[in-house]
Amino acid sequence: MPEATALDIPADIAIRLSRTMMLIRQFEEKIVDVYGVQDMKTPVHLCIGQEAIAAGVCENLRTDDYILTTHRGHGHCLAKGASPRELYAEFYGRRQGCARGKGGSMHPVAPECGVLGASAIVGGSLPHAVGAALAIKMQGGDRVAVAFFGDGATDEGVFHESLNFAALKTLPVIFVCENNFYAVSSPILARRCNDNIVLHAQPYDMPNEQVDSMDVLKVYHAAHRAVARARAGEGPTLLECRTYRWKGHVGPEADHEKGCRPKEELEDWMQRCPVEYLNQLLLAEGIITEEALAESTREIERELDDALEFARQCPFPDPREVLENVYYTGA
Amino acid sequence: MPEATALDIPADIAIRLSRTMMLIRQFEEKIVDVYGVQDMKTPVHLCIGQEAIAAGVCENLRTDDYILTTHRGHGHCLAKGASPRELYAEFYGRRQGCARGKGGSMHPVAPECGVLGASAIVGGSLPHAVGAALAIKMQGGDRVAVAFFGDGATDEGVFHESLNFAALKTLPVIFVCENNFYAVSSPILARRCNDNIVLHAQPYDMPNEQVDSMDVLKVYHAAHRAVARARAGEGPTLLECRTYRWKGHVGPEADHEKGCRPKEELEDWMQRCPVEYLNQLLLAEGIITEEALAESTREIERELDDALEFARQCPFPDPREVLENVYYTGA
Amino acid sequence: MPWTKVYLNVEEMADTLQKEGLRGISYHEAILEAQAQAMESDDRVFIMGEGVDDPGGIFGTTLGLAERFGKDRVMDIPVAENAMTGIAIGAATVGMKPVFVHMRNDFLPMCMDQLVNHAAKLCYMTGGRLHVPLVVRAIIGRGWGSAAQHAQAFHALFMHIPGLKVVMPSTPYDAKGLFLAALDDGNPVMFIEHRWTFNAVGYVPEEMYRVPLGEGIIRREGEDVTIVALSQQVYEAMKAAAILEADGISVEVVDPRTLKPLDEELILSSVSKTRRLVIADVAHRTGSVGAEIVCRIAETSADILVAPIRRVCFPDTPIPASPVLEEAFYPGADDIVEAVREIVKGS
Amino acid sequence: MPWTKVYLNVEEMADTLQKEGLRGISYHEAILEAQAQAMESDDRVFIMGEGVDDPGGIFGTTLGLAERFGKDRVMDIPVAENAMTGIAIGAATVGMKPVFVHMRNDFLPMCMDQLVNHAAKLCYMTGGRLHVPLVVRAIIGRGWGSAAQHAQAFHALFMHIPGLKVVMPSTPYDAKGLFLAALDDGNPVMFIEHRWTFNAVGYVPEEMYRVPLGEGIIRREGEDVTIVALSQQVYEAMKAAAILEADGISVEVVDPRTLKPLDEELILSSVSKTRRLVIADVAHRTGSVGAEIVCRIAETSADILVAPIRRVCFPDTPIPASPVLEEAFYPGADDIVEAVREIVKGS
Ligand SMILES: Cc1ncc(C[n+]2csc(CCOP(=O)(O)OP(=O)(O)O)c2C)c(N)n1
Ligand SMILES: Cc1ncc(C[n+]2csc(CCOP(=O)(O)OP(=O)(O)O)c2C)c(N)n1
Ligand SMILES: [Mg+2]
Ligand SMILES: [Mg+2]
Repeated sequence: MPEATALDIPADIAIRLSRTMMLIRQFEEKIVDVYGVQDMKTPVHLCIGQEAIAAGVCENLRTDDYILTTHRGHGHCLAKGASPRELYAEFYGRRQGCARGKGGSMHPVAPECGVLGASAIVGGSLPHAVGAALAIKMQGGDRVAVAFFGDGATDEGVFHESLNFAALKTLPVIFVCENNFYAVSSPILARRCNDNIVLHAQPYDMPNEQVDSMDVLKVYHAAHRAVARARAGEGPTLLECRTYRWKGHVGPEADHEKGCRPKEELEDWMQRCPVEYLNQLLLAEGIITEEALAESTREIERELDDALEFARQCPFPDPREVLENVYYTGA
Repeated sequence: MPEATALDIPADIAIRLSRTMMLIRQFEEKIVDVYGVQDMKTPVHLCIGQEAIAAGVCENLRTDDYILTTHRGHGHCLAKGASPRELYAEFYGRRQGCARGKGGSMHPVAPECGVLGASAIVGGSLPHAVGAALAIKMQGGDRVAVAFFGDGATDEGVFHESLNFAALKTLPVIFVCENNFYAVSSPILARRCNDNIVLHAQPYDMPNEQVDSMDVLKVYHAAHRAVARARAGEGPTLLECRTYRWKGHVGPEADHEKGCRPKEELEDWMQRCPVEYLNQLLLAEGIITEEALAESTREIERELDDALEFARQCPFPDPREVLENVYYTGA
Repeated sequence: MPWTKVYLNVEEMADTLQKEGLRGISYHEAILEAQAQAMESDDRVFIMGEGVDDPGGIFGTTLGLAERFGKDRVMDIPVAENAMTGIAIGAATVGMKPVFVHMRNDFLPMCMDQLVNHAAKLCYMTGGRLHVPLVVRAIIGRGWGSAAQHAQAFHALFMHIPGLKVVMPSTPYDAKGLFLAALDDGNPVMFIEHRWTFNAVGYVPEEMYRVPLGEGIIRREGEDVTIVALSQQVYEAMKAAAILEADGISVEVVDPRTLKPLDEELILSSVSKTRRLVIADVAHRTGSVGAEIVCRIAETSADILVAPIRRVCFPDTPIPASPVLEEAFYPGADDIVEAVREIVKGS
Repeated sequence: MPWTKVYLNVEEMADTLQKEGLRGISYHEAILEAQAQAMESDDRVFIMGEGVDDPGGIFGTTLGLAERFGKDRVMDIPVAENAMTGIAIGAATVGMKPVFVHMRNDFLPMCMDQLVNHAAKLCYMTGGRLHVPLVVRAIIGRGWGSAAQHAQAFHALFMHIPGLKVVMPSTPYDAKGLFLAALDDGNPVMFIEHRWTFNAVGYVPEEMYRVPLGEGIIRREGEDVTIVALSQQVYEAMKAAAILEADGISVEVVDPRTLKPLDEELILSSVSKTRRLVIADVAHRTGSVGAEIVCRIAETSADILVAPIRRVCFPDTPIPASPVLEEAFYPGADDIVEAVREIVKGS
């Protein structure tokens, strides 16, 4: 664990960041716990290790701002305010799931708090965020849209096309690349000749930052600057958030167990756990106590147990519902 | 006409460059002459004004090197050695056309001299050049592949994907962007926030040059460097060749006649005719005489008249040939 | 009824409509008017596409709109079909109503991912929490030696994709009415226009009206054979019907107008009467819309048809450039006539 | 004959093959072996795809190949399907023979432009001067709550595109033989594998052999009804046939094996005998391959069928995630049985 730097944000924000990260971590770990039973029949892409990005970015967002996410989207949804109950219910394929059981783990959605969905096609939801930002610009106001995506998505042409249009029209969108250095088991340097995603902003004269995302404060500040620019009508930003996923691409096992990467690599990164890092800092600065932290953990645990219980007790959809929602049929 | 700088290449090369540019110019002007009769039933995208790029790049290529081109491809094919007879015959839809009348003006092909075809889909042939370069690398030798494409193609994701892979695998490919500042009638700044295409090479650590392509010597030298690197196994280069097309996007009229752009803009660029520019330089340096130039013009004229005559006398394909060549059926 | 009538030429229209005091305009004017009225009456509507603000105005269908509504609402775009479609989708999910114009249908494979994997599925995979009101105008039709990449038609592909709707208006009246209905629909609608119909003329009311998606129409009644004709082939079918009438063959011409949803009932009732079917399409044969229509009939009963069916469509070859090959490639009224004669004689 | 036999389980195979001293291996092993032998015997062959060198080895179908042939010939690639397909095409035009592997067919819309506008057309639009020997392996099939974007099948789309060929092997024997034939073909071949067939077992000779494209096969002979079954549905059809036999209904199961070119003759001769047709497919209903098959029959004669046809396929909805909805969505042997009973009873 590296030396904790001084806390440079108000305590209430710091505490919220801590809580959001813990919520995400515990939400995902609960999936790890229950997944073996095989009644959560949906491919889960866990974001353990990457929590600081969702927390640090979304702390800067309002309910009326939009986010778009990917196959690895649980954390983003939670940080933006989506209901754990509806998320778990969705993963269990239940009717009260946020997508009525139609979407599963890869397609969470929560329009009530600005979560405009997720694509399981790499890069697929990136232009949607740009489109939401275009709509914002046409409709007026100072809302912003955020696209979360992985380093894999930056291989796709649609990433570049999206950046170009956002820059051209000075749209209020923040591109948040979670660079965890892998796409499935393909290391980033097998897919591109360097690992500096942030360079892609330069041809578009787009502000950009490469952010060590084991430190949520750094993410928070970078996102803060980006969101401020976007709200002020100054256009898009590309944030490259360098991070690491602890679990395998899909499912609850770790990648080294399948031989996809060295165990030491994971262990090194785990030394820099983003949740631990902030919590140690808060403890060191006397902003929270060990007891408060433990209580927080328990409280989240209770909330998530309740959510899981809720999800499992929800009814399944009626089989006939398979035919519904193919088309919108009016409000 | 700007001051002619000193000629910095051997005279024989300079004379070939002049001849190639004149061939392209006269080839295109002959189409302008005959197009009104409406018996050349194919949409022609003329490259008048842009000749220096085809000439300057292809002067560095061997017959066993490859080029890939676009809807605006006549000049590239001629510079690489394609037969004017077969090109005209193709445009007239005849059986002796280079594509047996199947392709028309937008799909010239001449495998015997390394012309691997053209795509009328913007950006479509770019990855084919990268694929040819990949094959070269696998097969061995010091051949290179060149992709010609317009500024419009750089809007497409496939451009970025192609650059990335070429850089990743250090492939012997040269990306030659003919930046004529328009895609159909859409000015470049309506499509991107700056007009420096060359910036797109930077995220891939790819050598790149922005080249004033009214001066064929500059193109020649830039291409020379790029081809040398590629042959030496040092990988790809992006050349942004700044140029201007004198004619409309398609057909023999100029764009200002349709109200697509100001007449003055064209006139300014016409002041810097690349063919004139080199010829003036050659005259000034005493490398050619007015008479030799005039004779050259007449010789090309005779060759092209012959080609046109040939094309017009070729038989049309048999209507049943419509069903042929859908599939390859063996050598 | 003037709004169902197919006029084969301007003179015929002038005669009929002027007598009745009805306004006749062309197909491209009808689309232009529909878009202008939509934008006038609804702030959420905007148009995007390569060259929509260009002096040619997409065959006249967007002429003057940029001047009238501004370039923010009539937006030229980068040549980047996939992201731009995604951008339209994103805007549509948060309250806008984009109209995306493709000068040529051939560019749609570039944005197939956003159309097939996203636009078509967002409503379903979010359990109806999002939807995508998006009209994609895609222009098809024979050019001038345009060759393999510039004259295709993909309506059969889109028909296979749940979540999309597919519309193919043949007349000016339907072009306007179906466009406005598509824009209201709240779903992604592939709106397919054939460039050879752009100068077709017909009665088009000035006010805004809708032609409901999923309702076909009988263009001409007949007894002996049904021709289901798509888009521009409606005109060819009408010509063929006139020729065949002289032979004493009575032809019913059905124009489905929308392919997805398909007016199966109308087709079935026509075919149940005539018991013979020719499909006239503007796309390749194998896997064409005609196959689906025939299959729907065959799913209903084996007793409906008394003669083999015929498809008049493109052969299964890419599109050639040479005028001689184009001539061999493209079917027309004469091919329809021949197909009808074959199955009427044969039975 | 062991090479036409469909084994419903490992035990059945073990019994039969071991007795005859024939080698039985699984579908994924057959594909692996075919690729290894192709690479061994031909320097021009190489494999590219996201994760082809990954420990999972694309359901085992590329396992060990990177170690054996090197990562230059078994090439992991960036997540950039469109350019990578174009790169395969470019390499193919100058003498290489790429095999492009897509872990999921759903990613093909990303490269639709290169497949539809380029691979399919290059031979034609260059008058045969170039051609594209390219095999695109695309894996389809039900996952585990994979939802709308991860379990689709697009064979019907590709069937509509002239210049492409479409292959859908159901057995290990055909997987190997059709793969090697596809690789020899010199044209772009969509090679579609269903993940539920990967563990199917059967006789597969060790030597290299080819199963010609365009030849279907009768998997089971019968008199009363023809089931044309695609890919994994061949297994369901065989199960259904066994069940129906008990009812005294004699079922003929036809496996077309390739869709483009389609063995129309084989299907026609079977249907001419049984005069009843059910099509079992692994894709959405509207615009499906079944429609084309029915249409080909209807083009031949109106007298062949004596009962309505049935399509057993996906409904026209995107694919849902919930297990309950998946269960309702996916058809199986029971649905085939029901469909057959309907049209046998009804006539
Ligand atoms: C277009 C497309 N190609 C391939 C895939 C298969 N795939 C699923 S996730 C993934 C890797 C994504 O990597 P990245 O974007 O870095 O996100 P991460 O999983 O690392 O968070 C791939 C290749 C896909 N879903 N979509
Ligand atoms: C994918 C695609 N989108 C749109 C078009 C229509 N189109 C034809 S040429 C062209 C502009 C190309 O501009 P550029 O690449 O700069 O080449 P230039 O014509 O200027 O030489 C466009 C948009 C197309 N052919 N393909
Ligand atoms: Mg990643
Ligand atoms: Mg240009």
